[in-house]
Amino acid sequence: MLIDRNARLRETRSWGDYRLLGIDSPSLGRTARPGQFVMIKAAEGAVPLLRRPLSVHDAGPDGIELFFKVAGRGTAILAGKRPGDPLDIVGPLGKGFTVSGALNGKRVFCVGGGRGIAPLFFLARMLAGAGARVTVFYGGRTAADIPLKDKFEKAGFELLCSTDDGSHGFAGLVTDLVGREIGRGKPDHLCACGPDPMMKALASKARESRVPAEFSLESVMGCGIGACWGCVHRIKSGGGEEWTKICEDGPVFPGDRIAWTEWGT
Amino acid sequence: MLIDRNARLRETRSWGDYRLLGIDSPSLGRTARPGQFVMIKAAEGAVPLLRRPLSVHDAGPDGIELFFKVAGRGTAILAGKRPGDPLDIVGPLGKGFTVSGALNGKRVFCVGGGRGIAPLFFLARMLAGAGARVTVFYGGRTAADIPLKDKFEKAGFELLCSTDDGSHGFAGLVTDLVGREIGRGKPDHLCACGPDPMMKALASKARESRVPAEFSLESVMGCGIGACWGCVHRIKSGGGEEWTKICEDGPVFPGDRIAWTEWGT
Amino acid sequence: MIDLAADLGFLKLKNPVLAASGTFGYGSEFEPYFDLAKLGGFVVKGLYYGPREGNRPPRLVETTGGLINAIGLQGVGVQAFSEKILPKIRGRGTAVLVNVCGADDDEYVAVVEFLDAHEGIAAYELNISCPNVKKEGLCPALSPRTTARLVGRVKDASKRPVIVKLSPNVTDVVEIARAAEDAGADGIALVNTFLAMAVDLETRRPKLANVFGGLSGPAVKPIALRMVYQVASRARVPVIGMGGIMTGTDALEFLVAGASAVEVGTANFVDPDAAVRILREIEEWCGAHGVSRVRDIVGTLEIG
Amino acid sequence: MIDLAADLGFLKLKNPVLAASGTFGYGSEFEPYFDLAKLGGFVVKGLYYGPREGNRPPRLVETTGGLINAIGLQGVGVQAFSEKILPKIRGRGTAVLVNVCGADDDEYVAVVEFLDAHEGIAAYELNISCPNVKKEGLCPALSPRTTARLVGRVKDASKRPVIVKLSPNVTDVVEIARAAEDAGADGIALVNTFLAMAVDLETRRPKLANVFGGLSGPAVKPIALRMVYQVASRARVPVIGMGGIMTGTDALEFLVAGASAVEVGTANFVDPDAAVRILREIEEWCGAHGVSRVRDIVGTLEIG
Ligand SMILES: Cc1cc2nc3c(=O)[nH]c(=O)nc-3n(C[C@H](O)[C@H](O)[C@H](O)COP(=O)(O)OP(=O)(O)OC[C@H]3O[C@@H](n4cnc5c(N)ncnc54)[C@H](O)[C@@H]3O)c2cc1C
Ligand SMILES: Cc1cc2nc3c(=O)[nH]c(=O)nc-3n(C[C@H](O)[C@H](O)[C@H](O)COP(=O)(O)OP(=O)(O)OC[C@H]3O[C@@H](n4cnc5c(N)ncnc54)[C@H](O)[C@@H]3O)c2cc1C
Ligand SMILES: Cc1cc2nc3c(=O)[nH]c(=O)nc-3n(C[C@H](O)[C@H](O)[C@H](O)COP(=O)(O)O)c2cc1C
Ligand SMILES: Cc1cc2nc3c(=O)[nH]c(=O)nc-3n(C[C@H](O)[C@H](O)[C@H](O)COP(=O)(O)O)c2cc1C
Ligand code: FES
Ligand code: FES
Repeated sequence: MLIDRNARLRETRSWGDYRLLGIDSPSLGRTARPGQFVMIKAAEGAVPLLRRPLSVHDAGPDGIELFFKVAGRGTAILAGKRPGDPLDIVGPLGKGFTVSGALNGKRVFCVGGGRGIAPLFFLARMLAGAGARVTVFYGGRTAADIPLKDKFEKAGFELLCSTDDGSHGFAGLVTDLVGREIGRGKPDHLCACGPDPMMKALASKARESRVPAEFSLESVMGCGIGACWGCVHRIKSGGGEEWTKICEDGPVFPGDRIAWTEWGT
Repeated sequence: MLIDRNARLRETRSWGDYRLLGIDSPSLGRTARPGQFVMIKAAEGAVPLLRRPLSVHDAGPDGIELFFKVAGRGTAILAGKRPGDPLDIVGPLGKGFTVSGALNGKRVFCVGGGRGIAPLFFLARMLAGAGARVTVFYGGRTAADIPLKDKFEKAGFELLCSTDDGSHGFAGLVTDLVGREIGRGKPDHLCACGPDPMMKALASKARESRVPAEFSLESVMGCGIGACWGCVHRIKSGGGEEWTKICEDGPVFPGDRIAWTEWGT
Repeated sequence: MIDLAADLGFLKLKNPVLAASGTFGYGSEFEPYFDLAKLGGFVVKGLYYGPREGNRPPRLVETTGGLINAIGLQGVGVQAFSEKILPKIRGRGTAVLVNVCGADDDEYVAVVEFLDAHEGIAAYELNISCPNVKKEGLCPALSPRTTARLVGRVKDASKRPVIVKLSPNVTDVVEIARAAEDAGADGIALVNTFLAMAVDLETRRPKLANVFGGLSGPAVKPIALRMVYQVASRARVPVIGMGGIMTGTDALEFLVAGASAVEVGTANFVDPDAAVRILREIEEWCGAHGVSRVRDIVGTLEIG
Repeated sequence: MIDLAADLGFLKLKNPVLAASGTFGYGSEFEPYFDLAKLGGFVVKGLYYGPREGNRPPRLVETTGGLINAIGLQGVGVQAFSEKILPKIRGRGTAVLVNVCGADDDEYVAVVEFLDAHEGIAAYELNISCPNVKKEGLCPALSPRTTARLVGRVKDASKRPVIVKLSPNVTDVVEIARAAEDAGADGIALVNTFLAMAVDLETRRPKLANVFGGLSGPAVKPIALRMVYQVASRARVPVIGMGGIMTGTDALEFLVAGASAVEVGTANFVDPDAAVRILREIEEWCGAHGVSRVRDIVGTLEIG
């Protein structure tokens, strides 16, 4: 089932502008893969008109979790939902991160910046399940921007945090923290989601150290299902580059397929 | 204070599609007069864009009551509000019914059809306070459409109900019931609010029996404050007739000023 | 302290926020809600020479994010206006503009000549673009030829500055603006409402007695903003922008796109104090962004 | 059982609901959501002769009740379309229409001639009205002359029926429709998107890389409905109406206003199954109102 109009908000947790929603939706929970996303209607009617894309933060047989930061009207409305409220969700959508038996015993870095941490909990869990040795990097501006650190710790992941202002963990950019750790020992694989500059910097670090890397991209999405051509990034394919729909071919791409120069800052 | 953005829903009662809202708003409660209305914003933002006009159902030092029937999107949203929710209200607006010492000891018929009963509770209360002997006529399609009958009875008003299907009270149109009562004894004054056909029929009954009558008119309202010229009815003035803003010069007009033929069915 | 003044050349305004014609009554309707002196100015309802009946109701339909009106320019005419209304609204510390209407060129001229004899009007806004009075929205602003002819005649007659209010219901609004400018317009205001329609499915009849009406409100903002940018980036005369302005951000977007001032229309219906709220929001934004003179942001949109 | 069939003369549709070009991908994107055979038909994304890059992102901005897009007609071109896509979508029990684009008249003709050699296309929809490809929205549909010339050439070349899709960004849409009709158009579709713009106040730059884009969605419905009524009440050929259709009621309003069929656009983004929901709502309404054949309500609007 790809449209769940009977999803229901089970519980919410909030930290400042950040929200975690636990949602009852067996159909989504059973089919979602790490790095996939859903399109959720914030409110009935025409304002906001479009659904909003949110990564699957975790999934299980009963439903999914979403984790987001309030960025504008849509997410603000979602943040105001109460347990029991019905939710109208399309998904799971897109192609997620690689999780395969081939990573058994391998070291994988999962790097999240700000709200970009969202897909990495599910990912880390599935990677660990596949036998990978996962290190989670979690960067934020201040300690208030890394609200999920307890959740990752409680789940038993090796977690390295950074804050720009040094209020928690490593003082500086998460990319520098990752750089330091790569220096100490190269991982076999790297997965990241976060602001474009962060991912761009990580991509070049990964390239330099020849670490295969995957990145989850963002874009304003009209439909999430490949119908509008609104969500394109510049992606390499067959020698050339083209505007590629990230909702369909992504949002996760190998670092070497993303034409970083054409995009972001 | 003419805009109360700090009004707050105190309590709601509901009967099917009908709602009674008790609203904390001392500024509105203290200044409202019977037959006046408020303009209420059903939801923040652009849908629905305009405020909705609702009559003051009752008023006191702490606030006002509104009584309405769900008719479309705006009233549906209002019907879903919960106690404690903030309300954004402009009012009181317009010119209400005549309530004066001159009616002391006089017999006044207050006739409400369907949701048109809304302004008549406050009116009946104030008329009674001015010493008038009030009879309330309350008509609806079925017994379910006269939910306020207990409220009027408990408040001690003489109440005559009619239902089109005879499920409660007089079987037939409220206009026929009023006609019968006029036959039994002419009142000194008549006030009415309801669907156009009802008011038109009452107006001609009142004219025939030379009972001074006042009618509260309805119209789609853009602003409620006289700025848009959207809410006009055909009203006689100085020998002629013109499109008159009912939000400013009404919504209550003497029956002999309303050009019924130009309006409604 | 932010310097809010707006400069139209022919007219200095204390700030760039005006209330739009037809949405602000004759001004006094709003006195219970705020001091009119707070506004840059306001444009009174469209005025013909004589009193006008207006259209039959229903005159209004709400749509998604918009309002269709077919008021049909009901109004009191110049005589009653100058005797009963003008004395109450002039000299109140805010610019009064009159929205001038006419069934033909001569009537426009007659309105202006009549009003020229009365004090307290800062400028005329020539309403050549109302879609609700003639069949299917016909109005002078649909063609550069009729625009130029009418503007020329009114300019010759008028002692006061003439702002020409354009219609959005055209293929090339720049061409019409140019015609107005070449014919001597002192300023250009846009947009008037968009010719629109609503159908009542149950009765299978138009929802407006007039069949057609003019759409306004936030729904039309993106089209209005585009037109204001197109005209302002080429016009020699100042431009007053409007269409769906509900917030300070909306207003600032029009200024950035090139409008020297803005008019607030439909928003006045939603919130009687919308215009002063919008002004306050502009001021706050300027304060938070280190803009000390609002007029410095006019036309600062960077392209490419 | 309601008879849902729609009759365009040159084309019978099982029902009057089509999916609009550019909002329905190449069709297959929607197969996970419903059986394409449920639709009256769908119009594939605009196709140039060769593959097309499209515009730089950002390509989308949401507005109040609307969406501005500046995709710039990214597409695979006729060769890849006929080889990789058409075989997957033809013969699926629903009419496939191709939205034909061109940088000049010759390219339109080339697209049609190429596609004429391939099976499985019910008709062409000539997109002469996309506002996102040339400077400031220029397109053939802005003038009766260019419309007539292009339509004439394509009709001469085409073996299939040609529906001409008009732009709403014109003063007189009836004049353009007439030009298309006189040049041989088999049907008229309207409206394409409204030329619009959005400004990012913080950066003082346009929100779309292309500066201008096309507005669609419920915000524009009242203007679109007006234009469809104006054209349909005069046209000799059938009209396909669109612009902001989100519900069965919206669709029925367009039919009542004179459209023989409707296209659902932006709604497909909001709900992947919007088109079939709209169809179901049409059917339910007809059932509840004793309308046994949907086509009987086409053009039944009563005026006056
Ligand atoms: C595949 C995907 C997965 C995502 N997952 C998450 C997630 O798990 N948690 C989370 O917090 N956020 C996530 N986002 C971003 C999230 O979709 C946006 O923050 C949200 O759509 C903003 O909607 P709004 O109505 O609150 O803000 P708006 O008022 O629409 O916009 C606020 C600001 O956000 C920008 N914006 C709008 N939509 C997007 C978008 N789709 N992507 C990036 N910027 C946008 C706008 O340009 C504007 O600057 C994801 C985005 C994508 C594409
Ligand atoms: C002065 C005044 C006082 C009123 N007092 C009350 C009251 O106390 N209780 C009550 O139940 N209703 C009252 N009404 C009617 C009430 O305003 C409408 O029912 C309401 O605005 C409908 O809004 P909506 O969004 O729910 O419906 P919409 O979706 O806007 O409309 C539903 C239907 O109602 C019609 N309608 C819309 N606005 C009005 C309007 N202002 N008047 C009449 N019909 C309208 C529409 O044309 C449509 O057919 C009053 C109206 C006026 C003018
Ligand atoms: C009810 C109503 C009446 C209007 N009357 C006039 C008028 O008399 N003269 C005029 O030039 N414009 C008139 N307009 C147009 C507005 O002045 C303004 O151009 C338009 O509404 C767009 O701005 P908005 O979206 O902020 O409302 C009217 C608009 C509305 C909604
Ligand atoms: C993202 C997007 C892409 C579009 N692409 C095309 C196109 O390729 N060809 C075309 O003729 N119309 C295109 N349109 C216009 C739609 O087909 C339709 O005419 C318009 O969106 C109005 O309908 P709506 O309001 O239901 O969306 C596009 C619209 C959108 C929103
Ligand atoms: S969001 Fe529509 S194609 Fe990707
Ligand atoms: S509702 Fe606007 S003038 Fe009466």
